[in-house]
Amino acid sequence: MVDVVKLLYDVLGVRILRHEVIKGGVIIDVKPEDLGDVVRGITEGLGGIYTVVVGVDARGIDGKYHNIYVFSLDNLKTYILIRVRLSPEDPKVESITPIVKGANWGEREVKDLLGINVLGHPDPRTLILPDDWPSNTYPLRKEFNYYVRPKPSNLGSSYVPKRSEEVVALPYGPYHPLLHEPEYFELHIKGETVVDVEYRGFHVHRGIEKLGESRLTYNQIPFVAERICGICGFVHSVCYCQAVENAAGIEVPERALYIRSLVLEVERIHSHLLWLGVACHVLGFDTGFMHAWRIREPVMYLAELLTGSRKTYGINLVGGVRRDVNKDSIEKVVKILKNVKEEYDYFVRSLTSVKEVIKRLEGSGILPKSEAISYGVLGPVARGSGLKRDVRIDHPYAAYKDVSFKVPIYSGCDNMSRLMIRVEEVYESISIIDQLIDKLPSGPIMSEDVEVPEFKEGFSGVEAPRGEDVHYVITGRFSKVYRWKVRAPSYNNIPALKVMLHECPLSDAPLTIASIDPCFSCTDRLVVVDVVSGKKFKVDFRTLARRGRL
Amino acid sequence: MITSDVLLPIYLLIIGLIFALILRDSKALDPALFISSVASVTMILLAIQTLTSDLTIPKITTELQILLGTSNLLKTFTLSLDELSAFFILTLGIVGLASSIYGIAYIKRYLGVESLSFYSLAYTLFLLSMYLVLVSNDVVLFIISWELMAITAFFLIAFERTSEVARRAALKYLLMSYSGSGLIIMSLLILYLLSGSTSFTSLKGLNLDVTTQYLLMLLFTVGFGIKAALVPMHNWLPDAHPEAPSNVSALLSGFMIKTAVYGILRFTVSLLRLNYYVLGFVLASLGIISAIYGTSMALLQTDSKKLMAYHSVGQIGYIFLGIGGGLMLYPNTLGIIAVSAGLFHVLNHAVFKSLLFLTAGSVIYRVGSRDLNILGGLARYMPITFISGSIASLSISGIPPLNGFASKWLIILSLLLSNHPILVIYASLAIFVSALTASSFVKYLSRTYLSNPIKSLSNIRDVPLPMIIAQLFLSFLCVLLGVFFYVPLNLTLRTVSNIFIADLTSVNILITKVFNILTFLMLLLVMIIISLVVSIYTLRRRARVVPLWTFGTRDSLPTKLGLSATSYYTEFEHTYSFSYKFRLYVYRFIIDPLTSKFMKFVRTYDSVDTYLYVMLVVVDIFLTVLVLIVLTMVV
Amino acid sequence: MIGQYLSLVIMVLIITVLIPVLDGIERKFIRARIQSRVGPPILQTYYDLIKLFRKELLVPSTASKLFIIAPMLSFSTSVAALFIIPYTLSNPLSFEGDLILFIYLLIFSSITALLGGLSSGNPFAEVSSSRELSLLMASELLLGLSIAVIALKHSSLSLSKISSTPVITPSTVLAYITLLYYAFIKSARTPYDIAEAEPEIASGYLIEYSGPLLAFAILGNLVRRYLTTSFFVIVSLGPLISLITSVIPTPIKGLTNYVLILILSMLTYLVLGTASVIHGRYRVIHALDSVKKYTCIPIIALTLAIVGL
Amino acid sequence: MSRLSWIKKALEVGVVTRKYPFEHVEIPEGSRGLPEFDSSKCIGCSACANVCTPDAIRVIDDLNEGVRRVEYFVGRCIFCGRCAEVCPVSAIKITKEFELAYKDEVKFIIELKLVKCSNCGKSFTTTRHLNYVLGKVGEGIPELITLCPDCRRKLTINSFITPGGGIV
Repeated sequence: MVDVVKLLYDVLGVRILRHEVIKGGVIIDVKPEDLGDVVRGITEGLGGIYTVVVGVDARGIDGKYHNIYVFSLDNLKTYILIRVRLSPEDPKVESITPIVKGANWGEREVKDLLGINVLGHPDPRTLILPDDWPSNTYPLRKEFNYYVRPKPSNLGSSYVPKRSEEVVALPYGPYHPLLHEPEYFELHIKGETVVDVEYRGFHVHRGIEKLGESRLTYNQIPFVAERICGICGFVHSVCYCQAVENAAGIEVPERALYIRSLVLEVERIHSHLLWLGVACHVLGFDTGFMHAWRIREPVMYLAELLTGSRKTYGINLVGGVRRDVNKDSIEKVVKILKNVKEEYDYFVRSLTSVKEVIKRLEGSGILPKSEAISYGVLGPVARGSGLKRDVRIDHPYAAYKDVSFKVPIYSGCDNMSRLMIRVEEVYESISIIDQLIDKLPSGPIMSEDVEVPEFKEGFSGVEAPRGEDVHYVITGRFSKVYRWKVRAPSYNNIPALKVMLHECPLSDAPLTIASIDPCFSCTDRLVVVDVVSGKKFKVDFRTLARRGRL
Repeated sequence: MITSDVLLPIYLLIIGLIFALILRDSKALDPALFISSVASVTMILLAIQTLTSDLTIPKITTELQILLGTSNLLKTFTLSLDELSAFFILTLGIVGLASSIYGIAYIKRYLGVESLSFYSLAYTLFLLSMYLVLVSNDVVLFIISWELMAITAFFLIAFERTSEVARRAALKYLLMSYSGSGLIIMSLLILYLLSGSTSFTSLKGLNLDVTTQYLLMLLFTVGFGIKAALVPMHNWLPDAHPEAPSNVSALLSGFMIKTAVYGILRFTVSLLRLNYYVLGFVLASLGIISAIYGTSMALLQTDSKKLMAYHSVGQIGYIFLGIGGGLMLYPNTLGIIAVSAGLFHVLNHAVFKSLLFLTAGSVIYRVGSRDLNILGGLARYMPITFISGSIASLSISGIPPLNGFASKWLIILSLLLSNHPILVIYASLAIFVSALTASSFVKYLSRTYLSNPIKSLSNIRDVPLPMIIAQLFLSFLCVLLGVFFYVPLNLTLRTVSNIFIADLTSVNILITKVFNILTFLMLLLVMIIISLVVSIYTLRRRARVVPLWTFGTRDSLPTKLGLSATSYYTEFEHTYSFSYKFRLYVYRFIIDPLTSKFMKFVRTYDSVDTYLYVMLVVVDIFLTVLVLIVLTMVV
Repeated sequence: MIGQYLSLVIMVLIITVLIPVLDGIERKFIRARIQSRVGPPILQTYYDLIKLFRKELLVPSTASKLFIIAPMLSFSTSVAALFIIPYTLSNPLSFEGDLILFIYLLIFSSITALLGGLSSGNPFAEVSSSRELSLLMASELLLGLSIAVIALKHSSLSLSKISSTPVITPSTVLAYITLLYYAFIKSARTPYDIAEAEPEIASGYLIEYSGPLLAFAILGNLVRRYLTTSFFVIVSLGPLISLITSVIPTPIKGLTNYVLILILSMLTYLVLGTASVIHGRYRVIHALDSVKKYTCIPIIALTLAIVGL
Repeated sequence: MSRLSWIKKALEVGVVTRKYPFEHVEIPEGSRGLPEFDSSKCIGCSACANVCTPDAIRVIDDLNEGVRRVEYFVGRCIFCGRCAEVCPVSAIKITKEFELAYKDEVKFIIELKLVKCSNCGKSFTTTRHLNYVLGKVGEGIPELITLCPDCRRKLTINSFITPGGGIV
């Protein structure tokens, strides 16, 4: 860690007011006016890649608003958290979007939810709040109660879609057979070619962060966190628990770590199989769809065997896991996985025989490497554009330091390479599971003391099937978190669709959208009111069922 | 009595002319157009009378005295009316009637902008000249009326003097048609020199040596080919026809270009009996080329009238395919059928194409635009126009039981059965062409009447009564000629038999065979009517109107929604680009060299007002006529 | 005479009733089986249709009357096309050139369906109709050429004549293959269902349809699908059947022909279904490319036919 | 491999989907379903209610009837099984029952008698809980047991104060 700090001082020098080393990262305080230079220094000087912007209403701590810009130094295996403290009267800060495109959404989100003005933002439209949300009402400020439902007002900030006159538009969504969750893509087409795309998301807001900050206790949040996403829920609970553990410096027993990785990999397998099925369906190849899901079914059984539930496993608590694995379940796991591997192998090989599918995958939805870096895309999308990014390697967590596996990288930048990466990752996950099972240590699965001191910061990343999932936690009083920030992978990947869909034939637009394996409910986890109807949106316990129907 | 029959339309039209001359601006329009519609009716009656009277009656001929030049030299021309001209007169009558009635209301939109009396003058003259072309039995009269037709057409195309596009197009047309008529005149002069008389009857049975035959064939084919806008002599048409007032473009596309067909049949086939096989081959090849080319070009158009104009090229191609194919198989019965099918297609094309132009005109009349990119959704505001437009579109796409199908079916059938490899290939391509036609007209219908309008349509209602009458009249004919197609077919067969002096006994076998398709068409018609009635009277009861499914977007969808007309069939164009490459070559090697000269003219005269062109034209025609007179005097 | 017409009507009725069942069979025993599902009951298509007929009928505010008329029109015209097919290798309605009429009726029926969809004013309908028609144009070229071959070889264009006079030469065989391929294209199954492509353009021109109208549209599609299939069967396998049944005495000959042709058509239908299940959907451009590529088959056939093979 | 490999596979695998409601589906051992409440064991300590994330378990004191109700509403339950973990008397068992669609809201309601404070008469906890605590502490100070926490605190404080007002 120390060398990182030194490096930072070499690059940024006096701009750093103070620094604080936390587990897995470094927090540096800078003046708001220096922000631009600091960010430039970190992206250009240290090759940091944008991760997330966190806005904190820290008036309860030091009477100010905080904006925390997180960058990931993959090569140094650490995160840099740049903190600027803003005056509580009118919080405002220069936009960094001109420097890193990826920050576009993050800054707009902060603007929407905390009322922190972002000056010089290229696209300062409303991102998250509904069109009829009353102005000067900021849900994530502490004075805003989680159960308040403000009256819709048309005076509020309204979302103005950008449309050029000569272009012809096709609406994709909010309710479209392709999208299994409400999102609005507006494809601007010329002939059968997409020339531009307008995105309007955040229809599925559930106010989970606010809920976590206001109502739930430390050990209740994992169960809610798991319901952020219908497919990779476990990722979120692990990530949350790790963040809290990092903040409180809790030592999690080895066995618990192993079990976490084990389940994580199981989840990855079923998620990728699900995606393969969806991809086949989008390409009109329903046979492949059905067979992919046929192969997926034993994996689901396996998850239920290990955790007691097909989805939303609910075995995570701060400080460890609740449920141990026993001998015969381990044997079952090995047996089932062997079978799955054979089936899967056959599936992949016979999928290559379906020429038209392959033809459509190749060369569509191009995302060049440079754009990938600047948008800070994650997971298979990044790896498909030749970026070597994998949290399991870059910021090792759980038990991944003990297992050896290769991260598939393709530089085709198209849908084909994204598909191939997922295909290969399934093999990798299977081998990882085998290794974990061999090395599985004995011992407790829950650490004894789970005391959580107040106002400590924890940051943690987990490699979800869709990419890096990030949670940031400030611990609070009365065994409640002060601030809990979730950033799902799709949050960084969806903006990159603008690039991918450009000049892409209309027939492949759905595939391209699907190729980032978007998880909209992850992305939209935030606010209280549903954009479309302006009505309350119930927390959906049956996300899997919804996705399962497809 | 008979004499006056032939002359009756002429007298009527002359009266119309007088009206147009004496009456002022808008007052001239109604009487002139009314009289010309009456004249058209008389034409129809006359033609039917001729076609139905049995063959033994000799051809109606009459003498027309015209005072020419100085009072002392007097020239008598003979008019004649045989089945061939009668058939074309029938067509002319139908189109003329429709467009005259339509014009009564339509031309009012130019009130105060252009001189309506001038219009009525030109229009009546145009009708008259076309009629004269058909009935003249004399080389000189033929040429005079031919030139008259050309000029009046020019005036009508350039009617919107203010629009430069129109002027350019008109000039282009004029220059091209002059180069065409120049060739025709040349060949007629040759004939005249050979026969020594200007009367057609003297040309009959003129025995020519081979070289002369081929020379004449070439001259006539190119000369009339330009008038008929056969590829590659076509490129004046897509510019000129859209520019004229819609009812005039109906007359132009509906009839004027078919005078070329008449000319070819009259001179090369009926009178001179040139080498049928070679002629047929040339015509059929030109025909199929124009069919494919014109239609595939029409596929890309985003201007409704231009689209139709290109289709005129395509459909003329169909006609020539039929006639040429027939000539190739001449002694064979199928040949007779093919030619008569071609003739039949002349009639049908006249009907549905003029109907199409009229509907396009109605859209212009109400919305004021013919750009398919901004039109749309008119079906709910202009139902009758929509119905007639869709009938015409389906008919031109050869959809049973409409008239377009009958003639296409006969052409394709007779060519396919003729075991002649070339013709079989042509026919199979013709099937392909009709698919293209269908697609391009679905585009026209959807972008004009059905899909989302780009402009907001407010207080648009259907067109005034005269226009509606004209449209309904033609759409009714579309159905009638389609279902009972053997009636007009008999007429054409008879005409053809008269051309070829062929006996119809063998042909009658087909007529007997036709019985079944009639029953089937009846069945089809009944089913269609039943489904229409059922869906309108039972289903509509239950219908509940809901907003368009906009995928759950809260704000109504963006204004420009859907596919612009430009982006229809882009994939097809991309994949089947060879037919478009062909266009490229044609332009590079044939058309551009030709047109460049005309365009030079245009550019030089562009600065000057239209009247300068007119002066040029008038001088030109005087010269031609003078030459002819002198020649006739000399001999 | 009357008897003949009556029997024709009866035969057509039987087939019209059987077509949804045929679809059900395909769904149950081909699709579901290959996707290792239990699958719906055989009569599922009927259940769907009945349900649709019961449902209320929604019409978008932007639609014109054509929206309501079109589905039934396209259905009835496709049924009318059913009357042309010589089920017993002879047809009281048959006449010289009914083959051409048949083709134009197919075009009519599909175009009417498209126009209906278009009149809803939904942008996706436009996209899909543009796709469908591009495919139609491409496939008509294919068809026209193969018909030219048949015309040359049989020197007749009446389906009943063609189907009762066997001509087996290389060129005709190639033409028959082309017709099978044509049937595959026109059946609007994957990979050629680009016009309905559910995930891409939300079932295209059917998007605004619901209730009885949707039922009619679906029926029309099914009938067209069957028509193209049986067209192939009649033209290519008909002669063989006539060879086989030439020995059978006249009274039951017609019946056997009918049954044989029915069975063969159904088998072909199911074979095409199987072929579609193991295909993905083409991109529009790919679909057109493939059709263009296979156009060489009828071209070769035509050259052969002209040479006299 | 050719396309036919799909058909081959399908034939060899056979039908894998099930006619579920009519067929029994085997779910693995230890998967978490409906929690079962043993009202005979429950002492109403409301530990389960505290850990319950979605508020599926609620504890309500009905003072005028003098009972404490432990309500469980399956509609909110996420089947995490925390309640079973924290229950001191293991009155809650997690079953494998997962077919939970009923017409009416399924509620388990356990009614437990509340004890009144022998001093102020305020009811503060259930009898069973009291007995449970007794069992734990064994020979404690029985007279304090029947007092509510407030009275107990008062009593304790008073016990330090001498009648004279001075502190012991």
